[in-house]
Amino acid sequence: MELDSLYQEVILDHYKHPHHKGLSNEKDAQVHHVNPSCGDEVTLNISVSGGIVTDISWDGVGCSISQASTSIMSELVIGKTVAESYRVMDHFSQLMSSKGTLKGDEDILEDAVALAGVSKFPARVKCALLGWMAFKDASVQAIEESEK
Amino acid sequence: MELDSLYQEVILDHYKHPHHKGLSNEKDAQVHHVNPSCGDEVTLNISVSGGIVTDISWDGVGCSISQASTSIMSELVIGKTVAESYRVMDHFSQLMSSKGTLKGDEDILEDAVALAGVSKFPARVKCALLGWMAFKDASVQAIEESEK
Amino acid sequence: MKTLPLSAVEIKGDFPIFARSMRNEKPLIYLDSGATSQKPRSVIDAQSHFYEHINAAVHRGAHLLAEEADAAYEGAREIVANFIGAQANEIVFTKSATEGLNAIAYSFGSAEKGSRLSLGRGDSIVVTEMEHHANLIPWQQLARRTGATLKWIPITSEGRLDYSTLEEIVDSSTKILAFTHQSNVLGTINDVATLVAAAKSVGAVTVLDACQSVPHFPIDVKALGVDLLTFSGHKALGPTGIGVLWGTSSILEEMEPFLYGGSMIESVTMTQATWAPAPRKFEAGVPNMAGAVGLGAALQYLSDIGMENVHSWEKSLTDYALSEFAKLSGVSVIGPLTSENRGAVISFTVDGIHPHDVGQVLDQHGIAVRTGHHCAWPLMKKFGITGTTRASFYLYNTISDVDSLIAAVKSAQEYFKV
Amino acid sequence: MKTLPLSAVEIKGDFPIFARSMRNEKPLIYLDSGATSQKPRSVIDAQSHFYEHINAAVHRGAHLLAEEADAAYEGAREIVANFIGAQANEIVFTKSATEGLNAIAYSFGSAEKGSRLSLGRGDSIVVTEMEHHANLIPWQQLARRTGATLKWIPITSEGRLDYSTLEEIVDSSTKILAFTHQSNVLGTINDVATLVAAAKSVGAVTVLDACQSVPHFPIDVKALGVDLLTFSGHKALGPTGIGVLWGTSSILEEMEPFLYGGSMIESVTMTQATWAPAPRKFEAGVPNMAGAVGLGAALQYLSDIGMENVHSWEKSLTDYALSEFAKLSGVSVIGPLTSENRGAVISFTVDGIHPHDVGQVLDQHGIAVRTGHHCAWPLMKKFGITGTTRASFYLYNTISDVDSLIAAVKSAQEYFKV
Ligand SMILES: Cc1ncc(COP(=O)(O)O)c(C=O)c1O
Ligand SMILES: Cc1ncc(COP(=O)(O)O)c(C=O)c1O
Repeated sequence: MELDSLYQEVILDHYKHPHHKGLSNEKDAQVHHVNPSCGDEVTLNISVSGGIVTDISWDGVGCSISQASTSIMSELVIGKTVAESYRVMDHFSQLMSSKGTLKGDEDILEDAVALAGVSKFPARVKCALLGWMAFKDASVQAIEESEK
Repeated sequence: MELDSLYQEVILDHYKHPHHKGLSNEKDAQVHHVNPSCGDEVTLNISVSGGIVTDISWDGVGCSISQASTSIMSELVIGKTVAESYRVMDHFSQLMSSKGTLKGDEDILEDAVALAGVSKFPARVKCALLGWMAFKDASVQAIEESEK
Repeated sequence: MKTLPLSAVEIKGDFPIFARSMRNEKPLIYLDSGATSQKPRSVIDAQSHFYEHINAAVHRGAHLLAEEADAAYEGAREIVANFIGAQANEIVFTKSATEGLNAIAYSFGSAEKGSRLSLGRGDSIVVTEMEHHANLIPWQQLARRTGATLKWIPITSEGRLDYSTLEEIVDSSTKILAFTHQSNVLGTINDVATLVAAAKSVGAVTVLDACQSVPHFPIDVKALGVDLLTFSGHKALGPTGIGVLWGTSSILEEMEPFLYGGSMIESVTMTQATWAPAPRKFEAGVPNMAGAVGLGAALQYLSDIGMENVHSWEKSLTDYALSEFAKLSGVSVIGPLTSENRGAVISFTVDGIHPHDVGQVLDQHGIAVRTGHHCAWPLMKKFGITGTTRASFYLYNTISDVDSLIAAVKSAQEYFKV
Repeated sequence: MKTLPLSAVEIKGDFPIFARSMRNEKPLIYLDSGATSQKPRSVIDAQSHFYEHINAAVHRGAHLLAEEADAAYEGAREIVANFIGAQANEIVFTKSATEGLNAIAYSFGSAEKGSRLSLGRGDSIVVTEMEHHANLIPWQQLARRTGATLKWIPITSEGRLDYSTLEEIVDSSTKILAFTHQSNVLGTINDVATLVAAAKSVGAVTVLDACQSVPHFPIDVKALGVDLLTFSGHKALGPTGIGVLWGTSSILEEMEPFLYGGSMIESVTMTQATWAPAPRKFEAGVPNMAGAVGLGAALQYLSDIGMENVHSWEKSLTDYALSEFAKLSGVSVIGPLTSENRGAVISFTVDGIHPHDVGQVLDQHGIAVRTGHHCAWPLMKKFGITGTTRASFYLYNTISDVDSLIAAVKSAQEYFKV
């Protein structure tokens, strides 16, 4: 069933047991993003130190795709340099806009390749990107903050 | 040719030699009407005495239909009571909205029956009515004025 | 199965789109008419016919095509007027209800100081808590621009207006009372008579958002007693890009125009202009002529079926759907639970499954619903949710469509193991 | 006869309306494209196809139809963008050029005090004396509301802008310079580069009314250098009820929205709302989706033929028509007498015959022209006339159409014995 290509086991796992969900007290920046067409929201805290993403924590309401994607993203970028995580994000964005033509590089994207199926459902791509956009925004703010 | 039903000889005569054209100095009311869709204009002076339309004079720019119709209207209503001229106007309005189904009563409408063909050309009905609307407006104003 | 007031199956045949298939070769079960309706063949053909045989700019031409285009366009205006019990010169064609509502708000905003329609500090505009953004944000902005205050009538947990608050909220400061006839989320049909009476008692102008009512049950503007009413053609089987603004002759005469340009003027110089009488003064520019003609065909189609029949058919569907939903566990309907004063719009939430995910599973079964906040975000917040899944019915839906919906909701619960 | 850059006869075959007959069984000779253009089969079919196979509300649905509708609608936006050398997110769909111009004026009117776009006493808005009412009255009203002054660039007796006045009129008080690319009455094509340079030198925003240019010759918004541009779909082979507003990303970002409602928001509470990025923030409500798709098909049709070809064909028609008109006695062309910087619109007066009467005779010959002030009343007054007869050409017109026009004008002279 086509649905299984969208809702892979990995995604449902992350959805039911999201990683790094629950806002930490420490943070260098906090952002709040919404998806205006459905009302889904994410609040995301980031800590950056020496150019490395040392922590991500988040909270929010959203569909399985947005929750899982944010959970997977958090796992992926924590411990990476900001620059590296942007590279991962570029790969992920490409995958999302591939309309089902790409599978994604598991070495780079790890669990996020499970989201490849989302790219066949244009209306859901925004869901998958919500947490990533929040991360990007937060990282920019954290860096700006640290440069003050 | 269908055109001849619109441009009857009588109409072209009135167009080339309009009656009561040229504004008189005496008047009980003056109105200025425009046809917004084409820019045609008429200024009309009326004199009313004892309930009788004693004079109409007018000036303006417009197509053959509007000029001829105003000329014919002036001829028709001068000397009639205001009430009588409204009855004539009602007949004329009916004729104009008849879409070619009526011929008009020559006893009442005299030369104005020549305008019957206009009713087959909806876009021109407004031209034929321009002077009449001005007359109606002016007569109301003249009566109001006299009652002050 | 109950006897049907009309044969929805036969009606489906009038709508070409039902010949297509959806994902997995499933037939289309269209339950998103609250967002936009499907179009019968007669509407599609009326538009094509206009372009193939008549097309010309109205109000302007000196030729046969322009004459015929004028007759077609003004004929459509007559059809609309008859459909809602109005006079033709009270009908203004807009592009949508959204434009209609904004036009009203902008017009009031340009009213001359001191006129009945002008607003200022100390005045208030009243809406309800269940409004679509289109009948909320224009008033927020008008309030902001004029210094007036925006107030709203709250709703009960059942999704009805709390009429007990009316006396307190609609007071001598109230200049405008704008409300929806039927909620696009809850299905609630509001009590127009009570609201109009409250507005009249304080001399406020009433504006009715009839987007979800005109397409679904008989409307008589005179009986409703409101001053202004607006709806979108595309939700009433009509084309996209055409809507209707109706107002009493007297309020249309009082109102300032909204869009300025060709065909709405009486005279123009470089420095000033005067306006044609309504409806012309509200229709600047070459209008959506084919759209108006298509809307005429749509309302004609509905009249031929009879709006009473449409209404009672939708009522049967609602009754049946509500009773089936009541049997589901883990599923909550947001809005009134009986079909009394309620339209054929059913919003629901499924425990443990986000509306997006419900919608996705339904989509796999060929069922088209809408998910999210339905442009009524404040209402969602009121219910403490981010969104719902919404099934909205129309005359072409069948009892079997309801059965498919219920079955698909169950399958979503199974799929997500909730 | 000259060799043609394209075969207008073959092109006529793409337009179903040319199969109909006019009064007296005459074939249709359509010379009223300046008011609205005819539609090729591909445009009519694209709209029908949308309704028959795709129809759903864009931006909102969770189902396959909504996905396909979105792709169709956004695909049309891409086509429009490519057609005028823009980016897709700079393209706003409106209902018409009239709406586009009003949207700009209203948006500037709501700009926050102190922002670059806000106007007040001491500021001026500059237009030209040849504007269509749609590019005049919105500015009159904006001036009235804000206290700004409206000024205009006068025209010469030949119907060109008097550029010698530019330096005096466009000064440091000028906030907006709004002008038409091509006059819908005179055919005059204005010198955009000179006007833009004048505006830029004083920091004024430029607004181009491209109603009569986008349909007729190649346009590259970047090369033009204006800030905002608008045109109507229906004059460019597209459906009625759809238009385009283009702006640079930066000005669209600065501008306040115009219509408020669904799909243009970022978030909404009962008391306030924030906006989505452009173009969304300018497209409140369910848009004219079929109209956009139809416009996409229209611009595709024009692109397939090539706008250079359209332009040079119209130039041949204009050259020929002007030379034939020059041979007529008692007939005066209002506007430039050569095809240089001039489009295929020919306004003329006939001594002793009112334009209405000229139009009526032409109508008897199956020739559709427009008569009157052409929504440019101040221009008429400038020339001391109440109106003209206007023949406007498009790609489907032929040399033989011009011959028929000339012959019919002569027959009008005979008929009225002038
Ligand atoms: C130069 C010009 N500007 C503006 C308009 C207004 O266009 P629309 O009526 O399609 O909004 C027209 C057409 O009537 C025009 O020719
Ligand atoms: C209740 C209600 N009001 C207003 C609107 C806005 O209608 P449109 O988007 O057609 O302008 C809608 C539909 O979305 C609606 O359901």
